Amino acid sequence: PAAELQKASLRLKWLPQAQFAGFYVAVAKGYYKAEGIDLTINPGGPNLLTENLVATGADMFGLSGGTDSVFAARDKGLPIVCIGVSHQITPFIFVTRKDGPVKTLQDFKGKTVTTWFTGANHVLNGMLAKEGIKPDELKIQPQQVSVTPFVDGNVDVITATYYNEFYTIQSRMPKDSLKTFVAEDYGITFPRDTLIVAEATAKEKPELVKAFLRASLKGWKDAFSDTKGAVDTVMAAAPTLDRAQQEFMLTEVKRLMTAGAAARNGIFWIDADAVKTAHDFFLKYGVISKPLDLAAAYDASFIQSIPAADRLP
Amino acid sequence: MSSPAATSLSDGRAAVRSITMPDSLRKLIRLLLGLAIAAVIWEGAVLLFGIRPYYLPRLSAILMAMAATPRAYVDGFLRTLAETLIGFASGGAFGVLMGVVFFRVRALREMVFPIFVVSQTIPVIAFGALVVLWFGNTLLAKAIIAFYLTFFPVTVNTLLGLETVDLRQVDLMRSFGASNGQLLLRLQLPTALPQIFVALRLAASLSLVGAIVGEWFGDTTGLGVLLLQAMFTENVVAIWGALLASALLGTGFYAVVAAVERRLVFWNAEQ
Amino acid sequence: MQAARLPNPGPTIEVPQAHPKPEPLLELRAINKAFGSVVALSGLHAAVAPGEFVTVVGPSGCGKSTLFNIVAGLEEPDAGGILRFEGKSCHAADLLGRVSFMPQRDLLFPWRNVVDNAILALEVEGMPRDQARAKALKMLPEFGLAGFEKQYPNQLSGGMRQRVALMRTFLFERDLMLLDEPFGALDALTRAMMQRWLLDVWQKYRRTILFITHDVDEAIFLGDRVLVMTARPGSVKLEQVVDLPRPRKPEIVTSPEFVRLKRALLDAIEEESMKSFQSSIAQEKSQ
Amino acid sequence: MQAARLPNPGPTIEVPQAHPKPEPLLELRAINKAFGSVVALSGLHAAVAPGEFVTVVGPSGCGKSTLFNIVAGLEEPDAGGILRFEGKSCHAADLLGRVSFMPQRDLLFPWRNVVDNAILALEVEGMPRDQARAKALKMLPEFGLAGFEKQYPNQLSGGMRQRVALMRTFLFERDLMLLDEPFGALDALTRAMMQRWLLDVWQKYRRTILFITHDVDEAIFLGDRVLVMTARPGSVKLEQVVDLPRPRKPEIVTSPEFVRLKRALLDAIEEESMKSFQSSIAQEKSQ
Amino acid sequence: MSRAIASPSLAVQRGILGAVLLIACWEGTARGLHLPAYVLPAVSDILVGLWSKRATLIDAAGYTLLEALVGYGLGCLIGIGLAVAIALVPALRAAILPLATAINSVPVVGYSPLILLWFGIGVSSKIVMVAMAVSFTILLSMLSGLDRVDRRAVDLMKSFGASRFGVLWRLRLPTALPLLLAGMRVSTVRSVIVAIVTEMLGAQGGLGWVIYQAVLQIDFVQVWSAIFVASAASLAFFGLIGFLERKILFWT
Ligand SMILES: Nc1ncnc2c1ncn2[C@@H]1O[C@H](COP(=O)(O)OP(=O)(O)OP(=O)(O)O)[C@@H](O)[C@H]1O
Ligand SMILES: Nc1ncnc2c1ncn2[C@@H]1O[C@H](COP(=O)(O)OP(=O)(O)OP(=O)(O)O)[C@@H](O)[C@H]1O
Ligand SMILES: [Mg+2]
Ligand SMILES: [Mg+2]
Repeated sequence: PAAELQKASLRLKWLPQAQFAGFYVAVAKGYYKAEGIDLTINPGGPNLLTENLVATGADMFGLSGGTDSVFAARDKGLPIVCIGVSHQITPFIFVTRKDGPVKTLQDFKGKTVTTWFTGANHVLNGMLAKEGIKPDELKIQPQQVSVTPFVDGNVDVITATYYNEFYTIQSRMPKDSLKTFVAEDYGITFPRDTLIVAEATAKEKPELVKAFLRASLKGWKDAFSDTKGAVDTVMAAAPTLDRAQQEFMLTEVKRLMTAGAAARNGIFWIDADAVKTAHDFFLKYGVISKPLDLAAAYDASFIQSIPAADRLP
Repeated sequence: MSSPAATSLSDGRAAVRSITMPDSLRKLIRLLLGLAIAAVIWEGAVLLFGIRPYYLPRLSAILMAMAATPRAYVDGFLRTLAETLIGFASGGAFGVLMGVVFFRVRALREMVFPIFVVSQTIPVIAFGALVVLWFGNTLLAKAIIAFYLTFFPVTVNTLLGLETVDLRQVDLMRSFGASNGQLLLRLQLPTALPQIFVALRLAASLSLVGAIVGEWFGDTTGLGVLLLQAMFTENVVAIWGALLASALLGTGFYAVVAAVERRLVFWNAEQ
Repeated sequence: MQAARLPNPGPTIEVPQAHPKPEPLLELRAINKAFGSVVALSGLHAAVAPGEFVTVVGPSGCGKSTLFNIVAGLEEPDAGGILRFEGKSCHAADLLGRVSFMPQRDLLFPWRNVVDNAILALEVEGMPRDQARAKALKMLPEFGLAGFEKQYPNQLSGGMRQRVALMRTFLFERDLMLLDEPFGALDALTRAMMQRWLLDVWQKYRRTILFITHDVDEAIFLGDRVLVMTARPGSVKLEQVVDLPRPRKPEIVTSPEFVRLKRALLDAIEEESMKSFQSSIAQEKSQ
Repeated sequence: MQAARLPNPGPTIEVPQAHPKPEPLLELRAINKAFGSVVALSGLHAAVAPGEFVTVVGPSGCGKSTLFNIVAGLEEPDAGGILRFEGKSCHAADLLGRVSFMPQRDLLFPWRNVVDNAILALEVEGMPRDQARAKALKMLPEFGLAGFEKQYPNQLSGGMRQRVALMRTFLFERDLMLLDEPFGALDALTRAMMQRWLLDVWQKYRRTILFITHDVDEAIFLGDRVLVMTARPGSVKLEQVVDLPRPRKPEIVTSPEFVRLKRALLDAIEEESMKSFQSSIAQEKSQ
Repeated sequence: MSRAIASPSLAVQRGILGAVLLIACWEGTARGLHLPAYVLPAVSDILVGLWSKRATLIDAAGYTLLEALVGYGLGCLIGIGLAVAIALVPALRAAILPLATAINSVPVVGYSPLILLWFGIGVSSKIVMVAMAVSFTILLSMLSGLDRVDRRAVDLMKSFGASRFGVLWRLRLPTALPLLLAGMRVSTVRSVIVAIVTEMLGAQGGLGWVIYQAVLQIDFVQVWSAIFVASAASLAFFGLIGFLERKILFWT
């Protein structure tokens, strides 16, 4: 009965797109309602911070930036808890031209590299550190919205997500003319797209959190099995999107969400080892000021309480 | 207003219309012609100079893209229009009110007016997140940003307009035994009206800015949303689509305000 | 008609017993008014009988408008002076709403048409609009405005605007009317028309009128009595009774009697105007 | 002095042979000017001799300013009329920069001080500023402006502003000066001062002056000859030679000779002004 | 106006009182309700933060002001130039004015994606945006200023034999100055805001960039510090032009 539905909202980390298809599918198919939740999906955007909105109670659930932003938020004293991790492996890659001067990571030195300062910069720094390169040895610039400077040859290395910019670049130049640098090749992983709730929610409404996870999982599994239908659902919310790109995106997102530990333990699995590695890295490079209580920041109990069969893709 | 004035107004209107109708028709034709020429130049220049579509797409491509998903643009247009209107109306009303209050209570004006000025030096986009925090993800939140951008010029101009009131006219009214309220309604506000409308025309554009920027903070419909989405998916055609739609909204709203101004401030128009 | 009272040397004149009428409508005694260090009026005495048409002339800046502002209730005179209206001593502010005042310039409201401008004072009094309009419409022909009721001020000539302003003043039916250079902005020819017309209307309604002008011909042509004011600080320098018969024809301005009166007034004015001209140059120079 | 030419019935008058001087400085024959359907001037004839002071009166809207605009070169008359200046037939536009023109109101530039306002025309002519300023400074005392050279217009009284505007016109040394109601905005007393002063200056420099006014007293007091214009469409209704001796004293306005002239002029004006008053009402009504 | 000048000290006192009351309210609310910094930091915290980050903030303010000033100057030149062109060649009016109005009715932020695309995320895109925002205001105010000229004064100049340019230089430009300067004063604040807003969409430095970064780092004290600096900078700019205005327009 509608009267008993609990109102709740999910704040995305970005604008509506197939990156979030599972949540839209779950809403469209009534999975949240079936769990007693009347869920509204609120898009994110530049200058909006999911962690902030969740911490203040403006939104009940959030899909936040990533492990790095969860750490930063906890470090600043924001009372949020991570209840699940979407992208099990680093979604960013660094792209250069195959015929260009950059052949190895060492070649980054002295070159113009653009990246986002929203987390991708940490990935870059991490990779450089593994190779013993100091950030000031290259020209790191903030990356603008457009990939045009890279396509035009004004930039040597550009940051891209597998599912978005990489697609745009490929639509402008052939895939085999590109060379990519992947974080995992350098032994680091930054899981991203974390689901978060306020500490109070986690403590006072654990059943609601579990219900939310169950419904979301169902939505995602449906999205993965019927990508066309899922893209339809997303495009109902954002009709001006480019369908081909969204389909590509969903395929890539599926790969990211089912990689690593998720292949064994299911979607939204919190890989404690990966989290710990990232934490130590951030601590070492001063991104966070003090060691954090990881058990308090990442509460795997909710996702673990759901039967493995429901979690596995 | 009772009937005689009403008839007089409509008489005047009918007369004006009969004189200006061919003129306005000619203006409309000239406008359409101008638009057509601009469209041809645009289309031609892109083809002729081979401008790459991600710098400047062809107009026809943009229009076709808009026609492909008309609902998105119509919904966005209406939503943004609603936010703009609410922000404009509340900002205009509040602006006039504050103008009157500041005019009447000098001490308050000296205390608060500088703060108003400072408030206008704050970039909205920086505290847009706070608006979402305080007012949620609602239409209200957008309208408040539109309001915030709108009220200040209206306050300033209302105050300016009220201060241009001829003191001799005030004395005349007082010699008739007029109360403060009568003075305000019958003399001061009508005198300030032309100035107020100058600000309202400006506010028409500003309230649209407010609505669009407001939509950048996590909204789902609106021209601002379309613009942002297009921007971050690097969909240049869609950027132009959103831009054309907001140009239509902005010009239309501005024209409506200007038309209302011509109707209400009829005595100023003929100079 | 009263006997001519010839030039009086002192600036202060004892008025009361000179008037045969028992009770002046308005009486001012020893009125002073200073604005900061500028003394506008000093020891001004004057009285106006009911139904009288009194004209006031004097150099620019001598305090004529200040005098009117006091009588209209807009400005309080300095302490010490006596202001009597309808036989009762009162404060200036008590006069607000009790005299009909037409300031320099027509001051029509551009957003009101002729009728609505004319009924402004009635509206302020609280009369319903329809009733006020009906009243004004009946008066239009007399003011030469028949058929113009729907026009807006910017569609009227200067002379017509003045007549609308006068009609507004007339509709505010008070015993005393103050007209501050009502024809100041008009050219001489329209002005002559308006003067004759005003006399007609006045003769019909017989209100008491106090009328400021810069034009000596106008002052003589219209008035029962001309008050000449001194240079600032203003007081009454000369009261000249105008014993020309009424109704007065335009030709009267070249009659020997008119010319004689004009000579007497011009001499008095000349003297004052020289004073004020000199002092104004001195003052401007010192700024 | 020329003999008095008395009222001439027709609106068009044959002028040439009436002037003893061989060559008029300015001559207008059969000048017409229409603005759309409004005919401002129709069949206007007039001539001005060198050194003459001619005053022009006429009802409001009869085309006086239009006439001046034509003579100043700002407006072309309609085809058919003849315009002669310094004996040569010419177009109005040829007169641009050749007569010194003072429009109604002073039109001082508020951002220029007294001297810089006065030298405006010289600057336009291309004279170096220093030289122009030196020239103006020498003239200041004569215009009663000594010591005021650095003042800005908003620091001046109305009379002083008019004198600055006149000085600007005088400094633009052209044989013909056009003054369009230069004292229109002044009160009667300041105005009287300015008139006497203008006569002094004119007697010294002896420029030819064409002077519009609404004030008949002023027209007679100043002019060698008064042109009375008809109601619109404007033409010359009457040329009245003023045979009063110069220099003229203020008292002259009450002399019998003056009063006689005034009577004659007023009658002519009265007639025209009645016409224009009626037609203006009719016209306004028809709009 | 004249009344305001009559008692400046009282006005200033009241202004200061108003500011003090506002700050006290703010401080009281933030401290009294124990609001976390990400909701509303206390003024004192902001000032402390401002002081500790002063070097960064001053650098950023310099960067932003540079963009704002250059864009402002460029915008003024374009606006004045177009207005003067229209004044000299009236035929241009029908071509320029409708286009300007149409372009102007789209919010400046609407163009930002294209401008960023065309001019990159460096300083030049900010300058272009500021110049665009400023030039329209200036064009419109300058034009209404030039149009306000008294026809009779133009006739006077013509009767002196002045050319079209002579009339423009000696009469129309000075006549237009008051409105132009009023437009310029209003544009100061807008220029800074537009620079900041554009920086927030992508930049290599500046207050907008600082604000953007600080939001990401959940450092709201820094966000507010940057806003304080931005306000101070706009106010100073506003005051400077206002001061120049009073100096230049001595005759009003
Ligand atoms: N509110 C005021 N504050 C200061 N001074 C004033 C005020 N009102 C009038 N004055 C001064 O008082 C004097 C008399 O002014 P008033 O207006 O009464 O003169 P007036 O005789 O009506 O002049 P005019 O013929 O020019 O209308 C002038 O010097 C004027 O400057
Ligand atoms: N540019 C114009 N366009 C249309 N009509 C005009 C124009 N200039 C003057 N007129 C008309 O020509 C007539 C004569 O005008 P003009 O200004 O010459 O009168 P005037 O005698 O100077 O009047 P006043 O004494 O009021 O100054 C008027 O009816 C006026 O409306
Ligand atoms: Mg006065
Ligand atoms: Mg004229």
